[in-house]
Amino acid sequence: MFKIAKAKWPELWQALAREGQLYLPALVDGKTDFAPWQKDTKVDLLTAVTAKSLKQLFFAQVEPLMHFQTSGKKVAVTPQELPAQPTIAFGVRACDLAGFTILDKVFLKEPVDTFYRARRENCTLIGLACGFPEETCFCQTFNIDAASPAGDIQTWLVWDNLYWESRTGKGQQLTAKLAALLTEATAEDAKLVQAQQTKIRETLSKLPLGRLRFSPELAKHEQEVFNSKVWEKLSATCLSCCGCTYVCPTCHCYDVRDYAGKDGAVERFRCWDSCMNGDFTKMAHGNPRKGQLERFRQRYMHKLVYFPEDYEGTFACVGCGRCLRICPVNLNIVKVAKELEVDLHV
Amino acid sequence: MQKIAALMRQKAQELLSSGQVQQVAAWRKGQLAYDNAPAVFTSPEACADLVYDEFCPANLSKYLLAATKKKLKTAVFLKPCDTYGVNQLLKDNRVQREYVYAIGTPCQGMLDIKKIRAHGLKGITRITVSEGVVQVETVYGTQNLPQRDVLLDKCLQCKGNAYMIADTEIGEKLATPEPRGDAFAAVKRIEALPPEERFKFWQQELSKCIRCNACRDICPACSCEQCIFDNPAAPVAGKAFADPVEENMFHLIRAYHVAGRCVGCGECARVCPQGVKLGLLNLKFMKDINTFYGPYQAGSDATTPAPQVTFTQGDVEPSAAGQKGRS
Amino acid sequence: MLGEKVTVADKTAAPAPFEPKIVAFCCNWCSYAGADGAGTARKQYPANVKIIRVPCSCRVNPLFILRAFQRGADGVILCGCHPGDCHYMTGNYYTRRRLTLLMSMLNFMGVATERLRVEWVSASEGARFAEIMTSFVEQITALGANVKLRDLRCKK
Amino acid sequence: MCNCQDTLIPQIGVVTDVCRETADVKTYRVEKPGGGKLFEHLPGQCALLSVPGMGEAIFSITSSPTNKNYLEFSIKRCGSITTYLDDELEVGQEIAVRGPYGNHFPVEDKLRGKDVLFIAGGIGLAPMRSVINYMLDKRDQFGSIDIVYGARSREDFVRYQELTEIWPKQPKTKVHLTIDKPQEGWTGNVGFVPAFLKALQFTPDKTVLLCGPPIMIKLCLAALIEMGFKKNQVYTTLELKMKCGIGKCGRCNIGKKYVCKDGPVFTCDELDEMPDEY
Repeated sequence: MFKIAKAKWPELWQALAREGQLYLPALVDGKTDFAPWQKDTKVDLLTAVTAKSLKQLFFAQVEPLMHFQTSGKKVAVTPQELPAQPTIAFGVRACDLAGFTILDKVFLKEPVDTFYRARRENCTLIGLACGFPEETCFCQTFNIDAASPAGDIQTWLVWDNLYWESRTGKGQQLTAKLAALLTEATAEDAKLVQAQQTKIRETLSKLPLGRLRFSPELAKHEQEVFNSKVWEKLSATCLSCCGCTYVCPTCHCYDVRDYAGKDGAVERFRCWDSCMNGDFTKMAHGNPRKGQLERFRQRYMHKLVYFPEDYEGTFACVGCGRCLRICPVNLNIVKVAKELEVDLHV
Repeated sequence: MQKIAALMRQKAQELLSSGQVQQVAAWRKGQLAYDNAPAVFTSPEACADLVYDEFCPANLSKYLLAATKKKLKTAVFLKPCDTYGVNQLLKDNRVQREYVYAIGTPCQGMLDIKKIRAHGLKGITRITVSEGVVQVETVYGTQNLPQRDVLLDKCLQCKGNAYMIADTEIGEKLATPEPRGDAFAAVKRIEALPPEERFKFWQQELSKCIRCNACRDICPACSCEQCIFDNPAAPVAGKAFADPVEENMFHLIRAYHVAGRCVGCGECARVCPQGVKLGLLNLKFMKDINTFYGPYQAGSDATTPAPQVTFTQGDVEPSAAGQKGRS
Repeated sequence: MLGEKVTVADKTAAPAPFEPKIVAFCCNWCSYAGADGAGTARKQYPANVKIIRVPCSCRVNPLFILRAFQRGADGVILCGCHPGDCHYMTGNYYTRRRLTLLMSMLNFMGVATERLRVEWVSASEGARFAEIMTSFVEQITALGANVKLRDLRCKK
Repeated sequence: MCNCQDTLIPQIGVVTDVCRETADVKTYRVEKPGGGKLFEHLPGQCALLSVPGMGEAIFSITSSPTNKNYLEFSIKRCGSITTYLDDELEVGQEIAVRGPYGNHFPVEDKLRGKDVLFIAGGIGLAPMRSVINYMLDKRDQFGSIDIVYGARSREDFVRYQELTEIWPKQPKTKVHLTIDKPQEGWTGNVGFVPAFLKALQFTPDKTVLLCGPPIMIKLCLAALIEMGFKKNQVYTTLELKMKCGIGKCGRCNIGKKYVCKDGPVFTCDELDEMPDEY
């Protein structure tokens, strides 16, 4: 383990930025979110939950896939070049890192999404333990340890020191390049880190959602959950905006659309989409998910039932709590899961 | 507030058991200190979950759209500012009066959890309000905040405690927060900037948008069956956020479509996950309408025609409007 | 940032003089006939002006105007009957209110409102129609290409 | 072209033949621009066709895999893309194609040696035709073939010539046609497919391949069960909105299945286990 004192952090950001485009949590307009680092960036390492998840780093909200050029009866297609720039994300929390393993299951499964893979491989992820978890956090529900984040490198912020430990080869390579800035941590330091870890786990258990568990039984009763009467009650007040989908680190539905420019130039792009949108499944002959209830149900069925069925019981949720914070009408996966568990007696 | 909540529960149970209404729109207790959710109650027993406190900002008038469609007589608890929304929906003929039972509900201003968090408070376990002081208990300690500092922005422009529509009222009217200064001050500040600065401001502001459409979906004036932005043939893709011009168009046209019908409830700005200053666009239209066509408040009744569907022969010319505010 | 650069197609050739694209929404009952009138009277107006005939000026949705800009128009002009002369009695009064608010908002958003003009032209004012179009084209030529409201995809 | 091409990037194909089948159905033949088949497929699989600027849509491949020269798509005018295809697509036009996607009818194992009953309604013949021609080309691998096909009128039969002149002449192959309402000059059966099915009195030892409008599927299935068929004997093919074709974009998700990847071919007992959302 290494350490680096607060006074040297600006040098650290600079050094990291030399190795690739650096993203870290920054305070902009009173809101902390991941942003590309610049000299005047106000880095915020204390806020545990950034406004959006980091998924857009690998799965961009809008991304051109290819360009067509049509002329007369001819059509030519030019694939978009894959992104090649190395990136480094610093200060990624355990929940977001766990989110990537869920996206990996989808996008890295054959046939691989090459855009996602290129970005994923070009990126070195530096995790940061959550010194101050928030009341909306429930990562422990999914056995995600906020005190030792995954990633290529994991770090801890204790008082004015950042403790640094590489976990993968990629992490070691990057660490080696920063040798001039990092000093070896002592046994004393290791104790401080351990103490913080214990503290974090303790705090998490004291939070309102600290003892929350999602029942694995849900995934075993697909039809019962699907036909549960709670959907009507829960979906009645959903506005069907897709805020929850867009901030979710695991939601991965997308749309492919064409933009027709002039003189036969066409850009085909991919953009985030949500099963909450009315046109998501709309076809010429009708819509199999006719109303709010069906669409609302789909989102939660996918996270709590279908995904676990497909991937050995893994819920498509990492407990980051962003949907709890964003929903204009305070609906969220925790309320849905609880209601379902009560309804199904599981 | 607890007293009011008890009265509300009682009223809701009464209305449901007497069969006067088929459902009641109110709020249900959440799992955190502040996450009460709008909810529809259909049985007197279910009303045990009904709550009301300083964290019930949502304007429930939009749920009347679904109630009208299903032809269900619905009792709805309305804070003074929410009553404007109901009137507007009635005026737009999107909600029918026969399905509405409006219950005026007193309010002292709602609190903004984002502002509370902005004081560095995390791990919130309990929030209590008394005598203008908000006590926030967290797993890391307790802190007191002056209530006025953590009121929602929309409450700082409170239109007062009068109900614009109510079949009955719950409890005594409460003193609402004193409005802070000129409602149009922020609009005037932008107007005073040189054009390039204004352009830059809006590009920056609107580029934050992630097209979640929450602003549209919560708005009591956005009551179309199908939004133009959900039309695949529209020049602006419904959910893509692909080009700065699209963002401009979406927000400009959305604000334009509600111009003269926007009641100024401030819900769009409240629900925006990205904190886009959406209210400014609506306020600008309100200010223009007041200046060009005389003072007008949408939703203060259900009959006065909106300024965009009426005219006078001596109206100001578009060319004059374009010149205004230029440096 | 959007709008900073104007692409020149071929850098080796001398840049062609800027030819603005103007979209004119013309009411069927007045200005469209006015354009005809300009033709019959042999009054010339620049060929940059592309006319879109509408049944009444109030048919023009603000989205039409923004879309014209998005898809490459450098200027948009909307012509309707003089207030009081609407074929449908009141259409142009609504147009006037709508466009007033739109103009004011575009200005508020820092978009040059010189690119958008509203004129009342009757069927008998062929000469005036030609004059208005000529002056508008001159004005837009002086302003240069519209970049603030143009979609730059497929152009990069 | 880079070697790391994404599966979302289509190939370019050229339309070499357009055949007007009915008032709203055309069959398009697509080949590589220089000639030859764009890709190999199995009966029942789909491909995404796209008109740049309009978008993509998924269609089942109606030509048989045994055809080594081209792919064919029978497409009914219905939504925005199909309307564009119907109006604009002519011989020589290039379009973007990617595929094949999805699973297929089990012609290589479970259907081997079986007596097969095809039931189709309207444009539902499109995926069936691929299987029928495949089986007819490998006639000795399969038992008897019965084709029950219903359409609104005589003019609404897709591939009428094949139905009346080619298929019935093949060994152990029968074609049973029916139309919804009586029509002058029509000597065949009149009535809906489910009733016709019962009248034909098939024995329940056949394997059934069923495709048509949802209501027809539902009623035919009921009729088949009444006749003693089991649900696992009946294969059908689903259609949902799709964008990616590779089980990622989330549109065609029903239960844990993605129709584009795990479907479109399902047996009716598999469908029973899925949430009712198709």
